[in-house]
Amino acid sequence: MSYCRNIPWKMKGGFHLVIETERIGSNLVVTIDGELDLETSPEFRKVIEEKLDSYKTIRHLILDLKKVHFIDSSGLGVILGRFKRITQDGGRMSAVNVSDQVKRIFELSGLLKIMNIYPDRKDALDNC
Amino acid sequence: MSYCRNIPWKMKGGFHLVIETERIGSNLVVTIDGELDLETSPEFRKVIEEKLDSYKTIRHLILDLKKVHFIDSSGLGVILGRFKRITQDGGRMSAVNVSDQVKRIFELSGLLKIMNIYPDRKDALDNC
Amino acid sequence: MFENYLKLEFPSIPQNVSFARTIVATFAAQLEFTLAEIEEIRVAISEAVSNCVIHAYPNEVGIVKLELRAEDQLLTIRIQDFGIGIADIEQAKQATYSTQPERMGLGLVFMESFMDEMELISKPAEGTTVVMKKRPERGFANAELSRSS
Amino acid sequence: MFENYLKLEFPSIPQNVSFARTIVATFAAQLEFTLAEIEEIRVAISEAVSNCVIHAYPNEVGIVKLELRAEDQLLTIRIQDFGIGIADIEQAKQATYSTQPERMGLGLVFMESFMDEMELISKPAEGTTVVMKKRPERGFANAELSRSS
Ligand SMILES: Nc1ncnc2c1ncn2[C@@H]1O[C@H](COP(=O)(O)OP(=O)(O)O)[C@@H](O)[C@H]1O
Ligand SMILES: Nc1ncnc2c1ncn2[C@@H]1O[C@H](COP(=O)(O)OP(=O)(O)O)[C@@H](O)[C@H]1O
Repeated sequence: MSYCRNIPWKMKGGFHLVIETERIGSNLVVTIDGELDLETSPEFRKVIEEKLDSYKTIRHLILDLKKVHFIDSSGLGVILGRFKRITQDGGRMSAVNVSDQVKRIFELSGLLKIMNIYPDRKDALDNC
Repeated sequence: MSYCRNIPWKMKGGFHLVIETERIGSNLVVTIDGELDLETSPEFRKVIEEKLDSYKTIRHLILDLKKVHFIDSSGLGVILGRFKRITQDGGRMSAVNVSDQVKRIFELSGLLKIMNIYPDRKDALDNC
Repeated sequence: MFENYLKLEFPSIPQNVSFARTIVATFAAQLEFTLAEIEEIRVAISEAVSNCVIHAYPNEVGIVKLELRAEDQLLTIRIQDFGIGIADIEQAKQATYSTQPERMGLGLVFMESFMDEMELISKPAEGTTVVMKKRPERGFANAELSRSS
Repeated sequence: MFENYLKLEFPSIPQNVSFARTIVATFAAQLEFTLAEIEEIRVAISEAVSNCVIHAYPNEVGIVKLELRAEDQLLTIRIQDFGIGIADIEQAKQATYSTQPERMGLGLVFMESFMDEMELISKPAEGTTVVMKKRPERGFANAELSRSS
């Protein structure tokens, strides 16, 4: 099992987003801490895209949303974009620790129907 | 040792202040939770004045400021006013759990020189 | 009757989206909204201000005006820009419709879902105004229950 | 260069004092202020807005305008009312001077102590404007240190 970890990454400007990525075998676990909106989403996309570009063996993207205090359609757009990429390559995407508020946003957008939701990280990894 | 306790009291409007009073012998301990400013100070004054009016035996006023997240000159004015009343009647006033920020405000106003500051409630009561 | 208002003006830059959310949430907290309702308001504001940044002023930084009003049981939010405007409002409101390929076309849908009322007024080359209203669901009655012993 | 601004307008009612504090603190957090510095700014704003409520409009509710500007390392705050104004500014600035017997006359003293600069402009029957400035003490250099691996 290979392992790699990012040092927290900090947005310039008003509000902060910290993204940590962790590679566990063919899984990429992305932990997001902060608010996913128009300001922070471009960096969220960039971090995931870079990881997917550099580790070609990744088949399963797991988003840990425990510390996502806010998400709107800009954040959702980035999640849906990553969902498309990973599933086109034959992989899968899951989300864990999804709050009621985030779940509602996923539901309204239809994402809840196509993405796997697990209570926690262990459940998601067990289902790989 | 007689004992009396107020149910937390809630401001209408935007921001909240919770004041609890506790009578311990001839001491009145007032615990303040919230921000002491132009909006909340009148009620802060009212609660203390009512207690001092109804319990004539009170000689020592102890303000527990542990949960005072903010104070400005309006809040300070009410504290100074109560200080004047209790000392005129021959009593004393102390403050406990004073944060650095509040201490600085007390210092700039000169209140730090005339009022007793103790680390905690027990210390203040021991010095009665 | 309880009444308050707040008028704001700021430039259409991305960092002001979270800013507007925070201000509106603080203002809305004056009314008896639940935390879940405040979250809904935050999403609606975020979408409306994001639209000013992305769509109203795609190539420049423009002015966004935000007006908040609390009248008794009602929160009214008015967001105005002086940008490119919308030619076909019915089309814009459709789910998944977006003039930007990367976007999902869900902003206006979220605004309608999360607020009690939403009105969109726009004129090409003049700008867009969104008016949204929301009442605390459990009403304002609780505000009169001042707990004291 | 980092630059942002926020213009606000609200009625001179007591509950807007805490409100103004929260908004200014959120705005100031864009610069590299320490928590202690943010606390100082909160006190200064609280005093300035309280003065509008108590002194500028003693018998009515009037309009308060608040303008915040962040330019590189500098936060500028401008608070304006259209109230009764101040006849003798030097006298008003003196510690313990107050036209209200219940008050301590420390508001302007706190504003001067907690901000780097304070300017008071006033004309009787026209209103008062306070301009305050503050820089983060440790400077803006840290903001460029984007930590990434
Ligand atoms: N303030 C605005 N100014 C100009 N056009 C707008 C504005 N708000 C929305 N629109 C138009 O309406 C469309 C749909 O908006 P919306 O539902 O928020 O989705 P999205 O932001 O994902 O495009 C946008 O793509 C844009 O063409
Ligand atoms: N915005 C204002 N409009 C009119 N008068 C003001 C204003 N601000 C301050 N003053 C005058 O200056 C005096 C001193 O103000 P300050 O130092 O804040 O103390 P305080 O609020 O305790 O009186 C006030 O008593 C008032 O007469």
